[in-house]
Amino acid sequence: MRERFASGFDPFVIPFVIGMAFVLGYCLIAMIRVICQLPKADRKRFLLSLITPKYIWMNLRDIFLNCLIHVKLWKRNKVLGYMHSSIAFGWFMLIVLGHLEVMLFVPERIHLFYYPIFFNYFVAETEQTLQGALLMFLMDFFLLMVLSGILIAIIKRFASRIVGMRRTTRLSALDRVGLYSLWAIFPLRLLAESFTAHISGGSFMTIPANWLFRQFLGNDLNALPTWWAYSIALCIFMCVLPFTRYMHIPAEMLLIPMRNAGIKIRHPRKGFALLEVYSCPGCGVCIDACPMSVRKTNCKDATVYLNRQLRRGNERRIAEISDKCLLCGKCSAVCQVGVQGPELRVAQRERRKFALTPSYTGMDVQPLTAAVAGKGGVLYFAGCMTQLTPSIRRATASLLDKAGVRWHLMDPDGGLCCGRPLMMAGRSEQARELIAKNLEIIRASGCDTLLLSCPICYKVFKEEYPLEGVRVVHHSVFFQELIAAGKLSVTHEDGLRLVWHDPCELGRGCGIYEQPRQALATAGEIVEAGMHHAESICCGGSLGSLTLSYEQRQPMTQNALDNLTVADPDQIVTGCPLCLATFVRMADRPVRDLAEVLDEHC
Amino acid sequence: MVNRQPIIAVIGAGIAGLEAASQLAALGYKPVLIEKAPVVGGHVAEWNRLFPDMTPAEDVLQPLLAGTAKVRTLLNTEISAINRLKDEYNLILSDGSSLLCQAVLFATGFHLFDASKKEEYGYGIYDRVITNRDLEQWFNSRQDARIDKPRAVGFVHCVGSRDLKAGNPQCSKVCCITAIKQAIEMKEEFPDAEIYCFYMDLRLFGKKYEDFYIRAQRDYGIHFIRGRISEVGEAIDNRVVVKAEDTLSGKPVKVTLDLLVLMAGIVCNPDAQQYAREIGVAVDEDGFLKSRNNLAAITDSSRPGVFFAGACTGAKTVPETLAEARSAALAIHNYFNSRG
Amino acid sequence: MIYQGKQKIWSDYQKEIPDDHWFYVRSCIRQSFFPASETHFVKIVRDLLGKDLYETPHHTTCGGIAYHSDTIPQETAMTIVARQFALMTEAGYKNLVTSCITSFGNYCEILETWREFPELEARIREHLWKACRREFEKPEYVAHASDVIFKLRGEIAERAKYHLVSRATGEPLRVVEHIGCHYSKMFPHKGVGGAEYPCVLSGMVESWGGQVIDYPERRHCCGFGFRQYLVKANRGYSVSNTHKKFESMEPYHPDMIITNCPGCPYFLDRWQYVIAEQTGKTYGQNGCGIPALTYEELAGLVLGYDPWDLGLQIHQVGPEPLLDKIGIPYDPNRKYLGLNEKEIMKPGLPTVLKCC
Amino acid sequence: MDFGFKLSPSSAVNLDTVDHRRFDRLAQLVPDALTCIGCGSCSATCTASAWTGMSVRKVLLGLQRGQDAEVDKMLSGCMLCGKCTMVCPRGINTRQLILTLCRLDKKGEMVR
Repeated sequence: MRERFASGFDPFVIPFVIGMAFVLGYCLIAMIRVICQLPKADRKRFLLSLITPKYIWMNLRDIFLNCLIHVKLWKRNKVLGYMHSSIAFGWFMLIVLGHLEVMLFVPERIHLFYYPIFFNYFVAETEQTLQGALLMFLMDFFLLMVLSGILIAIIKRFASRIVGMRRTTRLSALDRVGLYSLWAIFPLRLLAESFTAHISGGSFMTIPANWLFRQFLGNDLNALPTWWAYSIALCIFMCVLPFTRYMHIPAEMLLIPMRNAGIKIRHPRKGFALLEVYSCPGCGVCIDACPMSVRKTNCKDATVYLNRQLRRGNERRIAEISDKCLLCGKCSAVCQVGVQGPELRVAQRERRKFALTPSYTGMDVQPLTAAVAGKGGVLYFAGCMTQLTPSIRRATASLLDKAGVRWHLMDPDGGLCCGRPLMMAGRSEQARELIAKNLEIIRASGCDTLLLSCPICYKVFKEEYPLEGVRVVHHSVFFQELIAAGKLSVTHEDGLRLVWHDPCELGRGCGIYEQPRQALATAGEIVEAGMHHAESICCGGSLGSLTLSYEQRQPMTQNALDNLTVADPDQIVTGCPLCLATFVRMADRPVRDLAEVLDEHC
Repeated sequence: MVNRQPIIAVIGAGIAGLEAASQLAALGYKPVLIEKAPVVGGHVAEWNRLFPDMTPAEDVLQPLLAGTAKVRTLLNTEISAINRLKDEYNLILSDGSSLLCQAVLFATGFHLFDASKKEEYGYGIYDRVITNRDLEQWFNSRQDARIDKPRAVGFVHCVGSRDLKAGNPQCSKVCCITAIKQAIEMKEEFPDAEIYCFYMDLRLFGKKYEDFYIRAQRDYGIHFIRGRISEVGEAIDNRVVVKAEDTLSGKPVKVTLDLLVLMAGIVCNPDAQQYAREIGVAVDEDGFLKSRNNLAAITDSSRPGVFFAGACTGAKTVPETLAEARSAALAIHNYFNSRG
Repeated sequence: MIYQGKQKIWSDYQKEIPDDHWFYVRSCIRQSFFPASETHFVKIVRDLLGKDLYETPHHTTCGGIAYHSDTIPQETAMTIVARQFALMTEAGYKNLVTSCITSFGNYCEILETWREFPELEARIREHLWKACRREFEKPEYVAHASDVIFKLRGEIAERAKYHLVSRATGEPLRVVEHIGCHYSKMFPHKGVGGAEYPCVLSGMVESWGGQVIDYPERRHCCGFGFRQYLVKANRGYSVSNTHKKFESMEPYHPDMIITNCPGCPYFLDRWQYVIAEQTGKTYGQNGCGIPALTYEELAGLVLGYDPWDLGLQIHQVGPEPLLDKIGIPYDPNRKYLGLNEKEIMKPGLPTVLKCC
Repeated sequence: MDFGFKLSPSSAVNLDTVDHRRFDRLAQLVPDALTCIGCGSCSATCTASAWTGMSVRKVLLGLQRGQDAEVDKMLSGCMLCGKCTMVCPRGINTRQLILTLCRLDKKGEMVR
């Protein structure tokens, strides 16, 4: 290999250099800004994590798996997975190999950061070596890989159904510029490298292409303009990148270490929230996943659009999208970069100004406290919703008695709200007051276990109540354990087909998927819904949404029911009174709580 | 059978009489419509539009008029006396003639309660107090000095209905929905007006009535106040001051209105009671004519050959009245058939 | 307002009032507060118009106040009333005329109760016999004294020296008529003109040249309300009621108020002072109040009796502006002279309400 | 002068003078608020009512009757648990209604 130009420079690299300098500068400033916006404690925690070996390893692994290989996407959709990883990983490898070539053949040029990109223009092949041929081969191989990805991307854009997506995002004008320039980069690179392959050498793609071109072009006049075009395409892409969804590429590389460090959204628009917004690749997976998008309604209210509106600062739409969401968490579950749609929305809700702020400090909960004081054992908090579904409370009580558990009901005549609905509405400060009141009662009871039959309550008691020494448990888990310990003997009913509906707050909210199924399997045969576990569909009754009307929710409920009944179960079983009450209104078959089913077979 | 074509006296040419006469004529009988007023159509002819679809009253009447075009109709005719003969009835008419018929159908309808009897509401005393009928006539004629760009309008439900002291403990059935209809019409006419409905109970039992009510609430913003107006006074500017208890908040309410519409209820036509007594047909405790059986034979009287149709047996809606008129025609047909 | 409409209603509530031969029972309250009114009723009816009016010193309270204040049961009130009837029967009269509206209401209520429950009447007869060995016949007619004046309003108008007309403008005076609640609200047919638009007082006013004004709170209670006044803790409600009436009649600028109940003239008069003290507001012209008179006082004025003989000086609100308006002469120096021409002492003057 | 008693304010609601701007604005933002039939299901099922006297029915009525202080007191006792939404026969989104009301000032303006 020898250099063709003593200067090591040609004007066509200027666009690339400008683009690269701009994007690097922009990202650096944005990164500093995000880090500065973090609360002090979070910032310290994050910076410490960057020098902790455990986190360094985690970060590298996650960045490699998520940003380059797109493991999550592979699991979800092989075609999309291939498309993303071929482009990302292929491009990454082109850059790495480019640097390798520079280091091997012209190490004195390694400081010119454009050199590895345009290596084939600047060098001429003097002799063929095995080492050179291998690198050439790899370069062509990865270029082919990227090109195959681009091809899929083009097909996806015009016919998203082929790649398994029902709906995809509508692109903004700049997104289109970014997209087309991205599409252009690699074909142009192929052309440019092909035009110079007889000088710089090439491999299985560039050499035949070079031969082909020379057959009818006959000269090298096309080579320089093509390198210019390649450089300009790169420049355009990098210059628009910060203003397009492609910002997710650099943003995600910061998001991963921050998330690994345990940073959470503390401000609706700054710091981690801002980073999440920029990390959104705008892929639109959340649109299909969103339970509100049934019958093509509310498609513009998916998390991808929230992120877009947050970037644009459209307050009216931000408020609308934030308030409408059911907070079921499915968008987070399917999101490739892990944007927390619900948390982002709740943060927006928390920002609201109110003319009137509730206060519960004046309530005298003495009667509730007195009723359970010093009772110990298991304290069962049935919760507000269960009052509308008394069968749950009755079945739970019956099972507890059958298992010989020493238990007491915390709210026989109705207690206080757990505070979770307030938190969902963005009024967590007020929720703290309720939490304090409930804590008073629980502490006074001296219980060792707090049993909940409502996942809404369960989540808040588990996460927000400082209940050291008290085990907070959902009844599905508690009963599963009682069955496993032989304290409850459930008779299996052959031929009884049961489908388990994972309530949002229990499944995605608290990660409880298996225990209810195990418990249920003792009573009948479990069949699965069309989508289940983390992908289960919200019943539509969620308290998360502040604005959806009953009429708007009905098709969502119907959709969730259709999903649950694909395997034609005899009964739909769930573990949430709200899901139960919502489904019962529209279901064509019995909807039961887990406790009811178990109690019937006990 | 004495006569191949029995004559049936149909007393009253409101919608019940017209429909029954038209059905009887189609069945091959000779109905004779006897109407006190100079025109046929009864109350419906005085009405402008009908609930719940805002159908013009005209649209209900037209087919009935067409169906009875060939029926002998005696207008401006009152019945001086009715005699019961063996199997036949002899009607002495106000013009001195008499009519011998083989069956009598009471389609005498109802009287609108005289709202001035509820003295505390000041109908006939205060300038701005009118009745549902007055308002309906205004919809037809647009001429009523009392209705002058009102900014606040009140409707009082149950005027002379469900009111022991007013002599009519029964529900008049149609007033709630009529009040809602008229309230909507007034709101359409005067969009800036505040409209209040003072009700005791809202009885919206019929098809589409509840939808109508929701529309009145949501689309027209009509205020429904559960409480009966206790008294009406007149302010210095001739507007009326009404007082009621808002029973849902347990507080007295007071409001000044430009127009107060009294939803006068339905009472039995006193003429019907008179005729019934003459031929020994029973009158019920509620003042309406007494059917042989309130469930299975609502159109039959206690006497053979005497039948009822429509509001003479109690408050009825238009579709109920029409259905009953057809049913009465069939009952008469069966009556003659069974006599061979 | 459609006047014909009112006349139609009045025609439905014609009350039969006998011409002559009355057994008169006085009112506890009026004897104390407006003794001259009752005196002048007797003077006008018996002395001036020559009717037969009999009264006996043996009659007592009818028990109405105690009954309405929930301090005696109705049977006790009935027995007291039965004794009055016995006095009437003993005197040979059949027509009862009461000075008090509450008595009138009480008598009517008891007679109606006996009509519905004859066994109760029998028991009361027994009680009366046990108590004082008396027997009675029920009156044929029960009338209120204002019914009698209403009946005689034409004769009074014929003898009238003054009319309810402003001397300065010739316009009829604007008069608020206030009917006592117990007059016809319980039994509309027992009152002249019914309960909603009674004409017993408006008939007098119109006959004597005045104009009745119809204001929104016309039917409202004067504010006495028995327990509302008698229990001091409730007195705020009493004065608030009166205040509501004055607020409602204010835009009509009434020249005077006439009433037919013992409590009403008292509260419509005295509370004007209290309202003025509490709110600083007066309802008459030039900081004065609106004179609130009894119908006998009004009849007396029309007939030319001396205002001080009629007892107008014992009203809180000074009658002088009204007298001046009609043109009735009066001697200011005699205002506080008793019947024996001795000073009966001048009252202290209120701070807000102007009382001449 | 102290008489030992005072003119007591009238308990009557004068609809001529009631300020219903807040209700009108609410009706604009949540039109279903107009369709309440006062059945009381919301209050009967309310978790907070026993502790704070909250009642959606009374809030809606109070707004139309000028009982601002009572309305505010009730609203500040709402725990947003959503049971009222579940039971409302007219399908009124009561939580949205309450949250919207909490954002309106006395004049019916949205606080910013």
